[in-house]
Amino acid sequence: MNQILFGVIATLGVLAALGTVLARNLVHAALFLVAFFFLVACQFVMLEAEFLAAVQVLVYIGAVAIILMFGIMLTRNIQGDDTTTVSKAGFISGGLAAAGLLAVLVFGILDDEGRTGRAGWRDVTTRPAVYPVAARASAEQTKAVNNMGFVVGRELLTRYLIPFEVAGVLLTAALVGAIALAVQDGPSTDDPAERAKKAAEHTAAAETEPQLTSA
Amino acid sequence: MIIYNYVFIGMLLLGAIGFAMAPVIVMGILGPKKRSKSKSEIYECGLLTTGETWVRFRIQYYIYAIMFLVFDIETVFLYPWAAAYESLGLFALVEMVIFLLILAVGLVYAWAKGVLKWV
Amino acid sequence: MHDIPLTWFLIFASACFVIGLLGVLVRRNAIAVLMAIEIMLNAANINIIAFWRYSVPGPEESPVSGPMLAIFVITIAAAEVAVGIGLILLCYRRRASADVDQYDSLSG
Amino acid sequence: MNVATDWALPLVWAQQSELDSIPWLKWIIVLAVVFFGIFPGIVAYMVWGERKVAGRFQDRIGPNRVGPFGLLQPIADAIKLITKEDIVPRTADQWVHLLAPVMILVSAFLVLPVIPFGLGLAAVNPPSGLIYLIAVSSISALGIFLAGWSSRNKYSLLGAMRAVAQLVSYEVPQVMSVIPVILWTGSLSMVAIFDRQVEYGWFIFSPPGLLAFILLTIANIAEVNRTPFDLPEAESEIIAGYHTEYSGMRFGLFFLAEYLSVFAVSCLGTAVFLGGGTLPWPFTGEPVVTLGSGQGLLSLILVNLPLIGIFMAKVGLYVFLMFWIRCTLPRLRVDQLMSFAWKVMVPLSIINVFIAALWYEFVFRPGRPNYLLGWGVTAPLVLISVIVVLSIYKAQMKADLAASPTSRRRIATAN
Repeated sequence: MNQILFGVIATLGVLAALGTVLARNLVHAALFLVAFFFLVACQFVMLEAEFLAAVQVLVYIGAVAIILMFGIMLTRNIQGDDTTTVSKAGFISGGLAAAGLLAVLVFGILDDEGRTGRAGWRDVTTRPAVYPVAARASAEQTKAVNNMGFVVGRELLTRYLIPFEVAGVLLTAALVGAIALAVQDGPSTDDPAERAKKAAEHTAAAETEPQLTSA
Repeated sequence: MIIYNYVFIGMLLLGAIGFAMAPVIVMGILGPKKRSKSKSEIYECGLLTTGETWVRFRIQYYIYAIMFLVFDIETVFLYPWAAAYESLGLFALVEMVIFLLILAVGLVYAWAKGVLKWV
Repeated sequence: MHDIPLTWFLIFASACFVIGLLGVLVRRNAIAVLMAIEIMLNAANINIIAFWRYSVPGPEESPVSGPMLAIFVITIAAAEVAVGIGLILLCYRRRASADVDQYDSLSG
Repeated sequence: MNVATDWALPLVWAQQSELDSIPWLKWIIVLAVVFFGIFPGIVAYMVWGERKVAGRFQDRIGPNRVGPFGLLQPIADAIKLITKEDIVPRTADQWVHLLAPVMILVSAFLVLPVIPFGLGLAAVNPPSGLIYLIAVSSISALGIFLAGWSSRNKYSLLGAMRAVAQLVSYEVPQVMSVIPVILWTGSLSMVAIFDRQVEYGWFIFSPPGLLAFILLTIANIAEVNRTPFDLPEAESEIIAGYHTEYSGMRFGLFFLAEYLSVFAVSCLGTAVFLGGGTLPWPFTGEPVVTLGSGQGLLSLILVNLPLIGIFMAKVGLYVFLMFWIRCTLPRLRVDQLMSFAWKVMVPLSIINVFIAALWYEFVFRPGRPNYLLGWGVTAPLVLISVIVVLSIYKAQMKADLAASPTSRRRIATAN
């Protein structure tokens, strides 16, 4: 049951990832990416990190996907333009490089011996139990799996305090940076002279601007 | 196992997809099929649409999306903090005030820069 | 009832990582490249969580080290997308193209 | 403290059962009867109710031809929608065009299983229930965008972009306004939130709780695109917004999804702030605990029948409030809408989190419940912050209007 579920999710996940990379239309690629995010969230659930699965859906599908869509809309790739094509030679060489890396990774994973005192990866076939009945279960880990939100909050403000505050600084920097980049011209994009200049750059664009007031 | 709950949610997901698709399929079978060229045109209050769909979008859309992203991640930090507040006490409150003050800088910057204004 | 072997997760993650790499290598559109990078970061996250769940933390270690790392990765990935799209929009405004091959004014 | 774990729960399944022991039959029956039978039925009669209510507000009668009091109207509507011609624009993206409404409807459905309708009457109880809830409800923004994009219609795309901008702006206060509840409960589980309210009374009965409830309600109305926040489908400006190109049952899916999300956000508001199915203070704790403490099926039915009834009555009132607002207020302008979200709702909900922490210190911190001090400190704080934020906002709006005399013209052409 577990293994079948994993197989289904993993197959769909790989297909969605391939779809993201190969889809010509950028919005379709983004849609495949959303599917991939969702399947990664499913994998998190399979790994019993359901808090993280919810965070994954919230941040990636709820926010990152929206930003990507807006980015696509703002760069005028409504129906996918010519920059989305892939040259054949580039595809073959890139594919070869990727396949080589995959071979190395799979070989490495299956051949891992494990550090001293630990089992190799290929020998780890069951996860440590977190049920109270299991002798091996550590109380902390049980709690971490069963109420991850709580434990994450506790750790965030004790052990991971500095990373937490730095993450705040990073987010602020990203926000300020993104705004500074995007509105570089300031609000002046709205004055008519600037608009005319822009319109000259995108002649086709100017023609298609809809007359909203007449609708 | 935590997956146990999510099997139900997965079933609900599949069921909801089926629930949504079924009437559309039924409509395809039951409904009249009188195709015509003008019927499958894009609707624009009777006028034929000109040019492509692309419209010059305002950069504000992107700004709002960015702000949303930042505050969404802030929630990801705030929710666990709130859940664990009971066992953390005032120190955690002070830390969260600092965190939110840092983030408020971004909001204030956006406000001061005038990008929150929709014009 | 058999549990899933650890290597399955690792191989799935590496497959996704490699697909992301392929995307970074072959796509020319900047936004498509950004999406491929997101795939790679997500693959890394799966690995992190798999290792976390399949090992027992020591008495001095944090019980949620894996999820914490994953949350920070998600944070950084999101910040990266925000700034990345901002940069792409800026370049697009300058060159009217989102093709990464054209952003070559720094190459000698 | 956690009442629910001690009781025999009919619908919250044990956390740590193995996957091999899934009661497939029971789950399928619950899904078919409750999720795809009762909930859509409720939604259908909500539409009827809204038409009746709106009729009264507008001095009409409302539907009264089909059946007694027009009670069969929803069925007639469904038959009408389902026998229409299936029209998809020639240039549209066929698959995405179908996927978009399905996505929105799925997002509305997925919110419901974590709602505790009664004692142990939540379909599932994941430990991160609340964050799960906001996560799945945020999927609908993507569906709306796809609906607009796949139609290849300028007005659809415009409506979709507007809708998404609005949804993401109001999602921030929506998400942040429930943080006080998490803070007071100490858990992300919806069932735990309900139990806490059984124990301590409704969360709305505190200054930060009241403010959070108001913020949540405003954000909820905006999240489900209802007047006065229905700009995405402003028919006078952009035809019908993102669902311009949808007809027949495809449009019916949007319709169903909208009302299902109205129902879902009403359930959220009720479960999180209005104490679920409990009566106000003197009847909250002891009677429920006494009635529910029996182990038998009978006592569970006895305690749950009134709980569900009261829950549904509250949801009905909440929904009626939304209808009322819809019938009374005109549509906002897009600039008012956005700046209201970012300049009023977001700052207020952030401040409210800290006021809620103070309330926790005074009232919930084990050992010293001091309601008098709690009200004395937090009520003025809430009042002051609301007044300050609103006056800053008003001053800002005035300054903006004075600074640009052309702003009204620009708004008309802004996209």
